[in-house]
Amino acid sequence: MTATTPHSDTSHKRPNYMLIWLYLFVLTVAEVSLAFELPLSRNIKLLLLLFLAVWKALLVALFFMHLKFERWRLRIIFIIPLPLAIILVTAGVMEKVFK
Amino acid sequence: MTTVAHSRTDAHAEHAPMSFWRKYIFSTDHKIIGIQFLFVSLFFLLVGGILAMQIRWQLGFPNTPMPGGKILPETYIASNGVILPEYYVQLVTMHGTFMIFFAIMPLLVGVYANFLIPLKIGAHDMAFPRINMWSFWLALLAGLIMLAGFFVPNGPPRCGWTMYVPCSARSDLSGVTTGQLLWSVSIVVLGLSSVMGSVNYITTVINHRAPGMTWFRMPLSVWALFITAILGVLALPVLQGAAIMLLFDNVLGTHFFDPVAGGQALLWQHLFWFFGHPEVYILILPAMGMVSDIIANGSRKPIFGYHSMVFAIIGIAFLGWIVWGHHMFMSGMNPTLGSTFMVSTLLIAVPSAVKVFNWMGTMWRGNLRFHVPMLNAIGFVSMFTIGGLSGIFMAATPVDIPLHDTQFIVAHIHYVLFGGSLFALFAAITYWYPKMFGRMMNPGLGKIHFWLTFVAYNLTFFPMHIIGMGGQMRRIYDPTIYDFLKPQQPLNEFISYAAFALFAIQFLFAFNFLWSLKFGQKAPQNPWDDNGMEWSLPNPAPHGNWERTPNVYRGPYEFSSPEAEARGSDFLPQYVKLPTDRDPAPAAGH
Amino acid sequence: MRWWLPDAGSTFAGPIDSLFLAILIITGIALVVVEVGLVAFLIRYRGRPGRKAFYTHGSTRAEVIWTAIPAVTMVALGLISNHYWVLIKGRSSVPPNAYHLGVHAKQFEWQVTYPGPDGKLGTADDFTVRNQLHVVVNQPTAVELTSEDAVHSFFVPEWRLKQDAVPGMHITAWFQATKTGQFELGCAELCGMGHYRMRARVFVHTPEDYKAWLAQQAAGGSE
Amino acid sequence: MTHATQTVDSMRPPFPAESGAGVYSNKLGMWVFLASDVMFFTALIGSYIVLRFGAPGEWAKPGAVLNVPLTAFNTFLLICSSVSMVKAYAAIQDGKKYFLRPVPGKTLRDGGLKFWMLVTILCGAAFVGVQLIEYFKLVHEGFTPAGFRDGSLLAEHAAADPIKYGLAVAGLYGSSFFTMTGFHGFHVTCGVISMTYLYFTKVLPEKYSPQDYRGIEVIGLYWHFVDLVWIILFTIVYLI
Ligand code: HEA
Ligand code: HEA
Ligand code: CUA
Ligand SMILES: [Cu+2]
Repeated sequence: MTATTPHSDTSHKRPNYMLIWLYLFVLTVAEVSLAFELPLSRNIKLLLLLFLAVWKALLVALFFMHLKFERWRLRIIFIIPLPLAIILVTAGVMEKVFK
Repeated sequence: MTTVAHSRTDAHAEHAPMSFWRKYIFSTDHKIIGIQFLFVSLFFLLVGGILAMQIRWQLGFPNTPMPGGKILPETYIASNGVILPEYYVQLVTMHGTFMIFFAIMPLLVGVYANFLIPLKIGAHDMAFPRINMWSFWLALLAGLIMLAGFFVPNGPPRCGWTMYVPCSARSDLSGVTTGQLLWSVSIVVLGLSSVMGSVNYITTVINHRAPGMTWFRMPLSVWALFITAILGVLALPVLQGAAIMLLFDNVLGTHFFDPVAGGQALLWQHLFWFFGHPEVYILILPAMGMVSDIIANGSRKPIFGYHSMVFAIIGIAFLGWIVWGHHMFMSGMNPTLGSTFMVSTLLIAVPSAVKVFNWMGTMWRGNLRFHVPMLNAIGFVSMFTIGGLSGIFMAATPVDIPLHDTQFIVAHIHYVLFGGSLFALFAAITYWYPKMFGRMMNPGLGKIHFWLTFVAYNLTFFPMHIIGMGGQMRRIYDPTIYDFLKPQQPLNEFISYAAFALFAIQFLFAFNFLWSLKFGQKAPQNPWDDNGMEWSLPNPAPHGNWERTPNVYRGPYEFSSPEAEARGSDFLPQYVKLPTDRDPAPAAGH
Repeated sequence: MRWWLPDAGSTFAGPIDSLFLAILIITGIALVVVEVGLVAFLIRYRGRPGRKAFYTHGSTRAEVIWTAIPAVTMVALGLISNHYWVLIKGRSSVPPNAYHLGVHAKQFEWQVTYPGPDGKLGTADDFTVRNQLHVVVNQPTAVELTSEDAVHSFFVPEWRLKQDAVPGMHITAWFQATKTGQFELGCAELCGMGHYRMRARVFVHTPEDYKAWLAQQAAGGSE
Repeated sequence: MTHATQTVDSMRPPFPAESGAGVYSNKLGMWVFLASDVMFFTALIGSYIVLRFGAPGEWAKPGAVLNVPLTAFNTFLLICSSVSMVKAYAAIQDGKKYFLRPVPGKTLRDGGLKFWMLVTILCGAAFVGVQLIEYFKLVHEGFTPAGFRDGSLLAEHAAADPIKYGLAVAGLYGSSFFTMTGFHGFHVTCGVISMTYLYFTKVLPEKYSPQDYRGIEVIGLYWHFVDLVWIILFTIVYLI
């Protein structure tokens, strides 16, 4: 097989970056108005906000950092710390959340 | 996997002569950087040892003037020469800090990851030589900042190397101001240095293996150093973050760890140990890897169960992330969490058992050569086992109740860190000394040093188990104020004598090390009849290592194989091309 | 000079000491296997002229054995330990009939608050004594641990009891003393330069003696 | 001694095809560093989460203390700089080294590497500037890393409406707010400085080409990561 050069990721169709930007913009507006304007219960707001934040973060990671077009060997590097972060935070909040 | 490394072959072959400064001081050669790390961290080992001697003086002979103590300033020592309680706690704190962060960690990772990884995988240098140089200079800077703690008003911090809050977050509780800040800053700088180093090691191992050096042809030392680098990259930033919060609590008046304002004392412990336990595996995995290489060499046999050794390293590293709570069983942490941490901790015995028994399997039916590295490696196996087994006591939560924060823990620490890491280092230093300096260390002196150390070390640290069972707490200035500890004082005194002897014996090693630099016997090209790639080079190896990227033809442990016998020797280096060998595919295959 | 854990002084000592012994035996076996094996190998397989090493890359069967045995042992040990752990430290392990004392740790002293004649903490007849812990033998006792400043640790070796006192937290630790007499309470967590002298006397009384002491305290006016 | 080495130089591909992960070293190294940076922010953000869960009182209501519209604008700036960064990356892939170039039949001109990098740097610098303004205003109003400053405007408001301003946990609020956003700002600053350096040493002299634009890709990864962290921070610090 041929060796990889940065070229190889131009072999996929380049995503429409401006469209992603529009997404990010709209989602940010949605977040702010969700937080301030919508009369929802706090927990639902919290979940929705987190969902939107993760969505935005994924857009950046997948398209701007072109993780969507990388091989798993590279993706895994970025993924490994995430469970560790979750473990740490879970243990930290155990005290208060689960008696 | 068919991944075959293709190494970068930038203009490495031709190197113009360089000025002394570029060559030895601001060098980007991984070997020189390794040697720089070696000298600096041996210096800090000496500092840690000197602090330990003062600890032992105080524990063995409380309220007795310390010989030579009068030269210390009066913030440390009473006018009659007796160590002050403040100073004792500072001694313990800085002993732990220096030994862990500035002696053993740089010795194992700074020295040997730097020195061995490129040599053993057939690379010309690290992936990022300049960053590598920075990593060294930052480590040195961090060490000097830490050392400066002794020279500021009130001296270094007084809250143990674990720096528990709120003691460390409030100067009115610890009585220390500047020293505490220096500790935090130093740790942040050190973390930066470690991350830079580890990024380098990881990238180098992944990208710069010579053709034919497949993943499962890598020596276990490289595997261990690689996994260690992963631990470093993920663990040290957490400590950095925690140290920064501690620093801010001290200087900006933040309240992370201030219970009055809603901060949490346990938060620090979680963060510290979330880093801390992976850290202790950073301190043992490279030792295990290098010992594996040396034991295979000394036994003239392939390592027993190479693949399971690799998976054991990975297993230990993985489990290492989910056990940190075993340092916090008594901390008031949720007991259910304690149960979880107990089980995961106990499970670490399983990959460790694989390692220990596979080392024994390697020696089984071998043809043992007792050269100095081999002796120290065997010392490592036998002593690490004791340290690991004492860990089982503390891992069982109910048994940890009487043992936590007693000298039993101190015994455990030293069995794994001195008996483990430091013996492995004695082995590694002797083993790769010819590669570093082109000369051999004196084997006679080395053997004497090994045996004396082995005896004195056990006499020093084994009795600590017993006084720990008797209930003697850690970090106490004067055990004799407790009635129940008074009967143990003779044993404390005995330990101190043994410790003084142990310290004195280390000068044999220091002498051997320094003397051999100039007067050691000139090393033959492959002094230990080893298989590693590094021995295809002259001693010491030139900048850039190989003129042309070498090829790798087989695994690292082909001792006593039929092919080797056919050549009339009992080893078959990785770089030797037999008529039956095909050249590996040069470019990367994915 | 003792070569073992201190004399048992509470109901916890039984299970903890047996567990300690059990682990000592397990690890002792492992230790003997390893160390004796090592020495034997060193002698038997020492290099001699003409000796040849046996070329092998390992044995899956052997490795499975020495992976499985420790795994099973450790899981069993974990289950047994957890049983006692929950009994000793579990959040719901404090017996309902426990006698509650308040212990407030402070650089570098222990302030013990007694419930006074009414037997209840937090009432007007409570009184506080510095560095003296008086308890009743065979009576489940719970100490409500708090801390003023740093992290301290409540440690009575004979009772096999240790529990950190953490500022900002309220932790309950319980025990049942089985032996009357005088003991010592030490601080086991580094809490500053005076950590070593953060020591209190422990008196385990018979119920009658305790009543007498209480009465005497009440008469002498609470501190 | 047989060295048994063989040169492979003749077969070396023209551009940094390094083996292993199948990516060149600088990029791999940057990814590993980013993983480590994730752990750094885990320590800070994780502490914030743990402290907030365990807080002895209610956190301040969103927008009570912090100026959300200003920060929303800042978020917008950072998103813009992220997209301009990726446009710069696309531009150099296509060999557009220039600043701006007219496109026949269109009024908008086509941006090249120099243009998009400049936009990125300016947006990044503006972000830092706005953040500094935010900090100064907050400190002026009385919100500091230690909580509400005594006698300040915010302290008065908080005394009047302790729930809205989260008076009970103001100390924690200040601590975690300034530490998290401060270290994020520090990351942005580092990014701006290195991009400016690259701009003058590599971009303007047209050192990058469609054959080798490693520097742009690697700094881009860093930059997008910083943006990603901000997305998380903006949500959990300002909006929740
Ligand atoms: C190199 C460093 C190193 C290593 C490798 C280890 C390894 C282990 N450690 Fe240790 N530990 C420290 C360094 C290290 N530790 C330090 C510095 C502290 C103190 C920190 C402080 O507070 O200052 C500490 C503290 C510490 C504690 C906290 C005690 C307390 O404060 O109350 C505990 C508790 O569980 C523990 C457990 C273990 C275990 C289970 C292992 C296991 O990994 C060991 C596994 C190995 C074996 C078990 C031996 C080999 C196996 C066999 C021969 C097979 C047969 C065995 C069985 C069937 C059991 N350690
Ligand atoms: C790798 C780690 C390491 C090493 C090697 C040592 C080595 C020693 N330690 Fe240390 N120790 C710790 C890590 C280590 N320690 C830690 C982490 C703690 C906990 C700290 C805390 O509680 O916060 C601790 C705590 C600790 C205590 C407990 C204090 C207390 O709780 O009150 C004691 C008490 O005896 C002690 C003693 C010793 C002794 C006598 C040595 C001797 O082995 C020292 C022998 C001397 C040397 C090893 C130096 C030799 C070097 C040279 C001669 C230089 C060579 C130079 C060239 C070749 C150029 N240590
Ligand atoms: Cu209180 Cu140590
Ligand atoms: Cu641990």
